[in-house]
Amino acid sequence: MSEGVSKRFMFVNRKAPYGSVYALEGLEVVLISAAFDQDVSLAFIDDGVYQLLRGQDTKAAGMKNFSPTYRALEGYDIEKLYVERESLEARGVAEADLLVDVKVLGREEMAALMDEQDVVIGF
Amino acid sequence: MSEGVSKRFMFVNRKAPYGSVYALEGLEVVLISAAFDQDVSLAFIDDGVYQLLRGQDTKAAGMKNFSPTYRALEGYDIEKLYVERESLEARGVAEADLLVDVKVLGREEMAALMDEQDVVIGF
Amino acid sequence: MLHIVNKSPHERSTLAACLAHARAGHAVLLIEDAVVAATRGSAATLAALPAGVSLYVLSPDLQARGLAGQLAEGITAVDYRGFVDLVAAQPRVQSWL
Amino acid sequence: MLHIVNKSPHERSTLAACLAHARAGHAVLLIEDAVVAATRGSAATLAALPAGVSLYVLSPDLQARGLAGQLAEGITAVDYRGFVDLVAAQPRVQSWL
Amino acid sequence: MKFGILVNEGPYQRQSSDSAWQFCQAAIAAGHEVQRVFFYHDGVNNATKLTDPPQDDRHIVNRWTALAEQHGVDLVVCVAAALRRGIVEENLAKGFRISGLGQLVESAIQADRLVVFGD
Amino acid sequence: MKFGILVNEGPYQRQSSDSAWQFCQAAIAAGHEVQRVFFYHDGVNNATKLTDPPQDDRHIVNRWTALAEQHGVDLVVCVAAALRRGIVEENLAKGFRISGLGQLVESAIQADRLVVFGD
Repeated sequence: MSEGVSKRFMFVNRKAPYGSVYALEGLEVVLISAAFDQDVSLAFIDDGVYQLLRGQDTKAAGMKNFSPTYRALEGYDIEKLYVERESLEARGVAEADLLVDVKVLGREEMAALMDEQDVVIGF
Repeated sequence: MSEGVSKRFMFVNRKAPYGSVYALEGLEVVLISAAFDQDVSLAFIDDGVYQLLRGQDTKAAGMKNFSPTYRALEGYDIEKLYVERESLEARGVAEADLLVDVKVLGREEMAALMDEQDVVIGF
Repeated sequence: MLHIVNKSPHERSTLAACLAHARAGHAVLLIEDAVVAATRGSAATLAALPAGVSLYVLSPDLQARGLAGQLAEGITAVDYRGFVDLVAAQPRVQSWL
Repeated sequence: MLHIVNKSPHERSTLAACLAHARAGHAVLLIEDAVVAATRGSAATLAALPAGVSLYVLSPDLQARGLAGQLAEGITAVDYRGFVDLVAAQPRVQSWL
Repeated sequence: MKFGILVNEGPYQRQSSDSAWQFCQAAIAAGHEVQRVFFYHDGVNNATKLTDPPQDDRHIVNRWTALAEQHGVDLVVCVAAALRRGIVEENLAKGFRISGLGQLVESAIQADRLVVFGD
Repeated sequence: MKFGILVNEGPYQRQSSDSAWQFCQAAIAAGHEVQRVFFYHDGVNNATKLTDPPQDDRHIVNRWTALAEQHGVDLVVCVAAALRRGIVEENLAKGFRISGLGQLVESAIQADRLVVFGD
């Protein structure tokens, strides 16, 4: 399915999971993008960091727990997951609380990385 | 259409117009409520105060300008319009900028008034 | 009065607006994405709580987000049945949307 | 980079998040409910603007909300054609949702 | 106690409909009456019979229908909001009926509490 | 220049669809090409032919159809998002087609800019 062009894609996740469908349906776009041989990265800033918390249990809320999908991303060769340090700190979330390996970046580094992309899609 | 019960209804408007339909469709509920002989009041707090600004001109945005409806409320005997002073001040909006006569209340008075209602519906 | 808030205070102003209008004897219930305000990492929530206002959080929504172990002291977790009981116990209810 | 913001800074955190990531040479365009941030009554917007970032507002949305006469100095009003030109002129575009 | 419920958002996109349904279930289990669920704004999109979500996810529309069938809950879709969004008799799911906004005001008057779920 | 457009919200409830349509009109008037409009999340609700808004308001669905018919713009509705929300061939408005998410990624690759309109 490659189009012969390789672009740098960044998917920016700013929202908590479950309150809205953006995190779940955003992840579906990320998975599809893996089939196109592009340079894909994911950024988690602001409430988006909550998407990666360990121990999500949606049984009582009656919704589908899609958090295991973040662990499956590696199998799709999507390995560039960036989390903003200031967002973690403002929420009292530690890197050890996250369910996948990520690279933690300061806000300035995150802004620089965004500035290097060709396509930025925020959910 | 009276149900023989008179309740105190307050419709709380917290959102700017046009960016979402809540202000417009909220107003439709207010108009219907007039037919039920209830004690109806409207509160405008936070970005809800923008709903009442004079001079709304939606031609270029291609949307329907529904702001004249606020002037029609009096004809439905809906005359209790309360605007929160702190919300006006935080937005640099003066009472003279508003297209209808309202009663400006301080936050404390607004909270007290909310506390006297039977039904509070926020849009 | 039972106030219901459903958005994260990091994303929206609804919790702040609610707490600015809550009065002694009222209860505030955090549901959906607002449950993030009930964690130890969100000390600002309790700091802004007016005197005499009690704070509750919906545990199914806290669990869904992996935050069940992070509940701050002074906040009571309830399930949907507890949500119903709160609505019944308070004479009025107001959702901050 | 052209950053697009569509929510009021009084209601959501998106404008703040955008401005915290905008860099010199970037442009920020306020559309929909975000136009309220372009008024003289919203001095905080310009105060938070990083150096070298230019700020635009969509005039049809400003007019719709009755705010056309309230535009703060230092902010450029554009119509939909101007919106298109901004997207074309900047090498990238990012909507802050 | 009699509860009236107002749902302002469609299924899946936001959690409002989930929260409202869970509240109704819990209220009924606790012996209360859910007098009416009124669907307004995008809430009318909860009433389309054409939804077909993935097998491993909840079926939000069918859940509402079951609530109507098992407990006789009155599910009312606002006609004006529904016309704006393409919900008509043709695609209306079982258990729902289309009516006017007056049904919301009536519900607020008749119920002991009106609980609103939205964005 | 070639623009790709992504619409994430349904008609009327939020302004996203209005803004996206205005952008497309202005882009075409300025001599640009709108390569595709992709409807995702609740954006799929822009594609129902059953909407019937008040006479004095804009008809958002028909406006999109006209854009497709007059300018050949490719209007693509995400199949997975559409199934969750009850948009199927049966109620699909003219000018829209249902396809996979790959069409969004392809649009982002082929277009010079992808402009996103959402909540």
